[in-house]
Amino acid sequence: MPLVAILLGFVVAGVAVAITGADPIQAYLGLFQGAFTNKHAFTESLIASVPYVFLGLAVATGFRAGLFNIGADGQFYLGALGGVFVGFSIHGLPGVVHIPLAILAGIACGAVYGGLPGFLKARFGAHEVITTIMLNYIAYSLSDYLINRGPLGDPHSSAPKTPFIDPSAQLPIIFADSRLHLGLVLALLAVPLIWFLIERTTIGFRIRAVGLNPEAARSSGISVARTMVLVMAISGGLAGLAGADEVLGVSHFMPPSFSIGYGFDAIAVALLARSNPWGILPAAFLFGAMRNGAGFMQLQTQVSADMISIVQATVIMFVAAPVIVRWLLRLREVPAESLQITQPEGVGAAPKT
Amino acid sequence: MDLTVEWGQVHALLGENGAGKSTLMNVVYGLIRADSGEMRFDGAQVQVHSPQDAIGLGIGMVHQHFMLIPPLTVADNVILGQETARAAGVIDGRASRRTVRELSHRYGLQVDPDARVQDLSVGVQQRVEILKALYRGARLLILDEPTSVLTPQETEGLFQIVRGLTAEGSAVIFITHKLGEVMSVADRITVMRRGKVVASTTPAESSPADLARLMVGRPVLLRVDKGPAQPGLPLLQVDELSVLDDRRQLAVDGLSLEVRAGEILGLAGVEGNGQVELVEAIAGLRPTRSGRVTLCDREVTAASPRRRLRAGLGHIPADRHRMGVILELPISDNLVLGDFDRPPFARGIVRLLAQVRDHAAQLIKSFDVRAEGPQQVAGALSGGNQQKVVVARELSNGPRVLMAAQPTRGVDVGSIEFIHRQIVEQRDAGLAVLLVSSELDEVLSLADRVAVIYRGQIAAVLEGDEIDRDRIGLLMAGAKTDEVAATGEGG
Amino acid sequence: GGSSGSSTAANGCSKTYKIGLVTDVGKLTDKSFNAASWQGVQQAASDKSLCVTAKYIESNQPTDYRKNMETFVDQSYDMIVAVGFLMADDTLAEAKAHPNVKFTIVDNAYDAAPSNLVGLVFKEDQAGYLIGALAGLLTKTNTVGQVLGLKIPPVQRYADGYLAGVKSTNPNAKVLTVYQGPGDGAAFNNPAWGEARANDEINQGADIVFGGGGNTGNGALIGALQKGKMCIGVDVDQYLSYPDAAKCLVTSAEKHLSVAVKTIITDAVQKKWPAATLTFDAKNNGVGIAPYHDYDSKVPTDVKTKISDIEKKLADGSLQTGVTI
Amino acid sequence: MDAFLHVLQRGDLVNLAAATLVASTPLVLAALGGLMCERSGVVNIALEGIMLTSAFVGYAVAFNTHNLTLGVLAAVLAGMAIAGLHAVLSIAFVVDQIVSGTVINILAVGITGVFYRAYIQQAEVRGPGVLPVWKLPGLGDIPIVGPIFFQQAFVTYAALALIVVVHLVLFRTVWGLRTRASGEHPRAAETAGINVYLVRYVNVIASGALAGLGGCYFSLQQVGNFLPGMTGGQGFIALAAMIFGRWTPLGSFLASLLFAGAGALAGRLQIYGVHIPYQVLGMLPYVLTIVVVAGAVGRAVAPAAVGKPYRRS
Ligand SMILES: Nc1ncnc2c1ncn2[C@@H]1O[C@H](COP(=O)(O)OP(=O)(O)OP(=O)(O)O)[C@@H](O)[C@H]1O
Ligand SMILES: Nc1ncnc2c1ncn2[C@@H]1O[C@H](COP(=O)(O)OP(=O)(O)OP(=O)(O)O)[C@@H](O)[C@H]1O
Ligand SMILES: [Mg+2]
Ligand SMILES: [Mg+2]
Repeated sequence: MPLVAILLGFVVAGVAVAITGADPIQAYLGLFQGAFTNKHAFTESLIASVPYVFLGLAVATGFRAGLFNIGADGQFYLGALGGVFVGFSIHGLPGVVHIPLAILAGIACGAVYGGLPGFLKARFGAHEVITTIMLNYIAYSLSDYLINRGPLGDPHSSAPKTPFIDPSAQLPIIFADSRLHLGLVLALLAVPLIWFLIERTTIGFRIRAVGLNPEAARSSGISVARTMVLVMAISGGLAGLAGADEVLGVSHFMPPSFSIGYGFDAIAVALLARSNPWGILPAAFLFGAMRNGAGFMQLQTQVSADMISIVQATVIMFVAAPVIVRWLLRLREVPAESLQITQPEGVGAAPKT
Repeated sequence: MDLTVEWGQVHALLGENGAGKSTLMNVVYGLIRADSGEMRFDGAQVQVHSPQDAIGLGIGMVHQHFMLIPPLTVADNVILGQETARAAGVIDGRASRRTVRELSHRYGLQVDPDARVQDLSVGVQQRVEILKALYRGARLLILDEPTSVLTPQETEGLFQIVRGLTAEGSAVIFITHKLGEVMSVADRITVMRRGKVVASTTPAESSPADLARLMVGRPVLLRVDKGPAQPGLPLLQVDELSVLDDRRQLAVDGLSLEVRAGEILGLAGVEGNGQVELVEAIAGLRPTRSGRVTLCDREVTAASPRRRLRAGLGHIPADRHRMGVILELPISDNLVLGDFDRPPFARGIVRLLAQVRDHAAQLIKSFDVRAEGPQQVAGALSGGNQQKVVVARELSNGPRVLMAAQPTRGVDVGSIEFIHRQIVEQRDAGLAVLLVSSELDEVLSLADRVAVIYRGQIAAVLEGDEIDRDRIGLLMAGAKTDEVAATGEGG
Repeated sequence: GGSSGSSTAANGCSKTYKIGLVTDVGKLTDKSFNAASWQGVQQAASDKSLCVTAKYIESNQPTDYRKNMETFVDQSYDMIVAVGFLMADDTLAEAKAHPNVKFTIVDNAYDAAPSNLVGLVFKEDQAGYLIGALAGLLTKTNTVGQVLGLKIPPVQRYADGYLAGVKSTNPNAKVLTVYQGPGDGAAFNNPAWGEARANDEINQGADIVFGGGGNTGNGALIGALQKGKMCIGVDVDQYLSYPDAAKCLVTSAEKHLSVAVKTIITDAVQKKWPAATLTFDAKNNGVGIAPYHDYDSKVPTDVKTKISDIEKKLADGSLQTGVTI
Repeated sequence: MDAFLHVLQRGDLVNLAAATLVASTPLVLAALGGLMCERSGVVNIALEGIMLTSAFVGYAVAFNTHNLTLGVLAAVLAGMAIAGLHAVLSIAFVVDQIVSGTVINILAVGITGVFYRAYIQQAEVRGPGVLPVWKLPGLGDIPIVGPIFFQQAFVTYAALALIVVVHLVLFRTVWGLRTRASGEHPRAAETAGINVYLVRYVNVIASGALAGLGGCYFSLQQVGNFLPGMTGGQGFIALAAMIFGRWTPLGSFLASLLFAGAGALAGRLQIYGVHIPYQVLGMLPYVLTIVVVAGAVGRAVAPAAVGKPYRRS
């Protein structure tokens, strides 16, 4: 079924491309080559998928508790700042110490920055949709302040950037002659870990119970407030991990405009995966591969990279509403089935604490 | 199945939970499409595809779960869908208020048109529901479990309204689990089981015991069989407790009570006299303003719900959909909501799901929960079975104090019998039981002592021979203890 | 990832020289230095004698820079144009990794770079100085404003040069300055913000507004236009590139990006690859001031004379702007 | 503190207020749209995408016809069309409303990006210009009030008028009552004989019209140009304003003023030459919002059924 959805997504986007006068077949050929068959293409697709895995998990975890974390972008920035700071300011550590330390710093920064809206909601009832959006903007300004010739700026450069991290903090390359770094392994580990956390641990049970029925959870002794802070911290920690991972594995320093809306793509990844940790893997790979392939596609065909957004949107639509697919393909009338992914209620619902 | 209702009659519809009573009525009202069969109204065959069709025919329905919109005013709720409007669709507020006032005057249904529904007691909300139906010109009124939330006085008031309506020639379909009401108000009785009519009779031709047997398919004990209480030490003490409600008004006002091991204290009272707030405060779900709560000799006034749970408090909440079960989770998870993070259900942070399932299988069996298995989601169960899940969970926690709020609301006679027996067994095993119920019959048949709550205070605590239906009814209505005592002696 | 496009070489070339351009996150839609750099590449491509074909890839995020350059390297491109000093470190790394490919970067100079990498830098402060001097002479309210993009060195050079220029011709004039912050919408791409700030400056008495920052700056031009004030464009002659603002546009501070890019491409093709950073300033016509167009008749002749005088002095080195960024 | 004195000394408050009102225009319109939609029970996080699409379509039409009125009209229609997609997805196909909104936000980026590059980017000719400022005769000359309220362009006037209109519709008319009923308790509304689907469809599409008008503020009133991503997250801020304003038109207006005003103030403080890093000034509006949302305002209560798909049995 998801495959049919993806196929249909490409068809719809192809029509849009054809309207502009370009050849969609050529475009998709370019996209495919750029994502898979060119030199480095596949490893680059994997590299591009890694942050989506962490960020998708971050947003999905929030959804499971009924919280809508639109702030993954800001938490990503904070995680990158934490990771890069430990990466360049501490010297002389062996990699096995330096790397975990830098990653933990990233997770910690993201967790604190994500936990804050959780706390504000639990304590004051401040809606997380408002606070996380605001915290995104604050994170952009904060990181610019820090790296644009600020405390974390590179003293030897006039550019707004941080110094390079020490080689001991760089994530090792795991595939010769590529940029593919240890972050992929971390991402592959994070998925079962988060799945286990949510489905098999008491913490996950608390999260799900609060997400499904906060009042019942509370009356049977679960602290809704604590769970909200916790789940937002976990969510923020994952987003922070994504940021640290990008700094330590790919860029090795932090430039300005470090993320262009990663946090919003993360929402899409989480939705595509229906908030299921295992679903995050293919969803993140789809996003990573398309993003990676888009460059080559347009080098070949002049079609705008924004075309992949049309593909992504339609794929999400068809995955979220299998009914539409069946309806389009005239596969027998089926009763409308609703799939509440962002359980239990969407944005704008009354905060319950 | 067939059902015929005549004008000028009250037709009672009986059946156990999930028998299909509400479903059938929803078909009549056009909310659900029937798979087959036909409907005749005034002799003519009719098609009812939507509530609009039903309203057009003169069918009105008061749903089991009220179909009112809490933040709107009474007038808005009544006129909704049939508004009188001036130009440009602007509602004529004055006209609609006047209409509501006239209607309520004519049928003796006192309500303030400008009050917000969310601020009204359930009894008054029900009046609004009936007004809604009458405003739409209903001649056939369907009342789905209308008395489950009413006090005896309110119930009597409702019956008068019902009789008034039938006297004018209207028909009323009356769904209930309370056999006494059926006997007193119904002209005809239809009993359903599993979607089929199993009997059609009249109050004169049958008895409550007959009806109960027809509903459940086996003889039912309508009275609770229990021996005298053997009270021990007080396990739950409430001293001078004051609690605010959601509107920040004083709802519990310096209330004190104590429940001893091995006894059932029944807390009787009209809904809205602070029971909800009291229960929530004892459970730790609502902050207290002053006073103390002591649980098994431990002060827990400021303790979290969790600490109280651990201290030995079991709590059957009044609103099971909201607070009792998580409808989307499997029965097995619902049965360990309070214990999921403790051995034997967890080791460290890892849940031991096999244990959870075994535990569930066992409770499903011992509490006779009608379910496909432990992994079925709670939302798929009928209301009575959901309630059994809650009861099973709260009793299996090993509590020393059980606080049961409206434990059998909306539950059929078979399940009521079962739940009542459980509560008595727990008492006999030495639990202190606080039974909060607006169902006077329930209090009378279960409680060893009865405390009557009125305006957030205990009006009186009655024991032994003092426990008397009329006396409690009067106390619930706000009569002073001495007046009641006088009446009692006089009567 | 990113989008890309191409220009093709003329027929009849025995061997074509393949040029790839990688934008920073500003993309070609910035109507500013990414667009102008690409224009330079296109000009080289349309010069039939050079036998150049060119394509571009736009970067979505900083971590794409190296990957996008690699894509060109993998496709055996001869030369890669990196746009923007944000790409400095990545371009350096790529140049070291691929000594056989020529690299050039707009807006960055290296202390030490391999021989296949050449930076192109501009003395924006000189252009800023010129328009500042002009603004200082033209203002009637003794207050002039500037609305800038992100505070990065090239922008800051414009801004500081502008300030110095104003002070040189009108020491008492007040200069109102505002930079776009990272929280103020898309960098260099938030015209609504730029317009609002131009309005603020005008409300504070400014009667000339310099819009220096891509589309954000363009918004400032519109703001000045609507309030009937004068405006000054940036980078290219905006009278031509942004006709919407023509009515208020006195002139533009020019930075001849396309000239610079075409120059380095020509050098590469003709095997005259330079040894060190190319600096473009008033002396080599790398920066300057655009024609007055509609304002030609409104700018007094003595003002024009003064400005061209300053231009000459900047060109021959007898006048310094005092900006050291 | 210094900075605030600055503002007072310069008698700049009127200008600040006028700038605030202008900047609040798209927020107000999108928030009004959002609340119409959510009051009927459908979450609308697609405001951003609707505005972006409308900004584009409005500009494209104005650009090709050289007629700003047609541009505005097209923007409104485009908003309705794309909101119609949200309606079909979330009402007919019962797609999770957050998913549907996200789909539209991403789709808007894709469509506007692709078509902008294909048709408009290359054209370096004169654009259609911007909507003119109409100084209302008489009213515009009143001191203080005039410059703030009566020297504006069309979209801002429309926004001001629509605050009142939406308020009246929502709280005084049959339609508003039915809308609120559908958002609070759709089943109850249905039993009262209301066609909940119809109510929701119309409101979602109306929200598209409102947000669409907000979208053309960017391209036709403010800038006279379209740029990819030019709405810059204002749709999300509008969502925040709607929640902060407790789903009421007046509240949303005030919240929008707060956001816009804080932004305008931050820009101004830089112009005054206040010696605070500009990044810190840039944080000001957002920090302020969090403080207000967490502090004084307390819990917002959403329409009870918002976000929950409704199905007839
Ligand atoms: N549309 C439906 N599809 C599937 N099952 C349904 C549907 N509607 C109702 N049911 C189920 O059919 C059963 C009959 O429900 P109904 O509400 O009519 O029972 P009831 O007799 O009113 O019970 P109670 O006494 O508890 O009110 C219930 O188990 C209910 O969950
Ligand atoms: N508020 C609700 N939210 C979700 N599901 C509900 C709700 N109310 C009822 N249901 C579902 O409807 C089905 C049966 O409802 P029914 O009306 O028969 O309950 P009931 O036995 O009458 O219980 P009660 O009278 O206490 O509500 C159950 O599957 C139940 O989960
Ligand atoms: Mg029922
Ligand atoms: Mg029932």
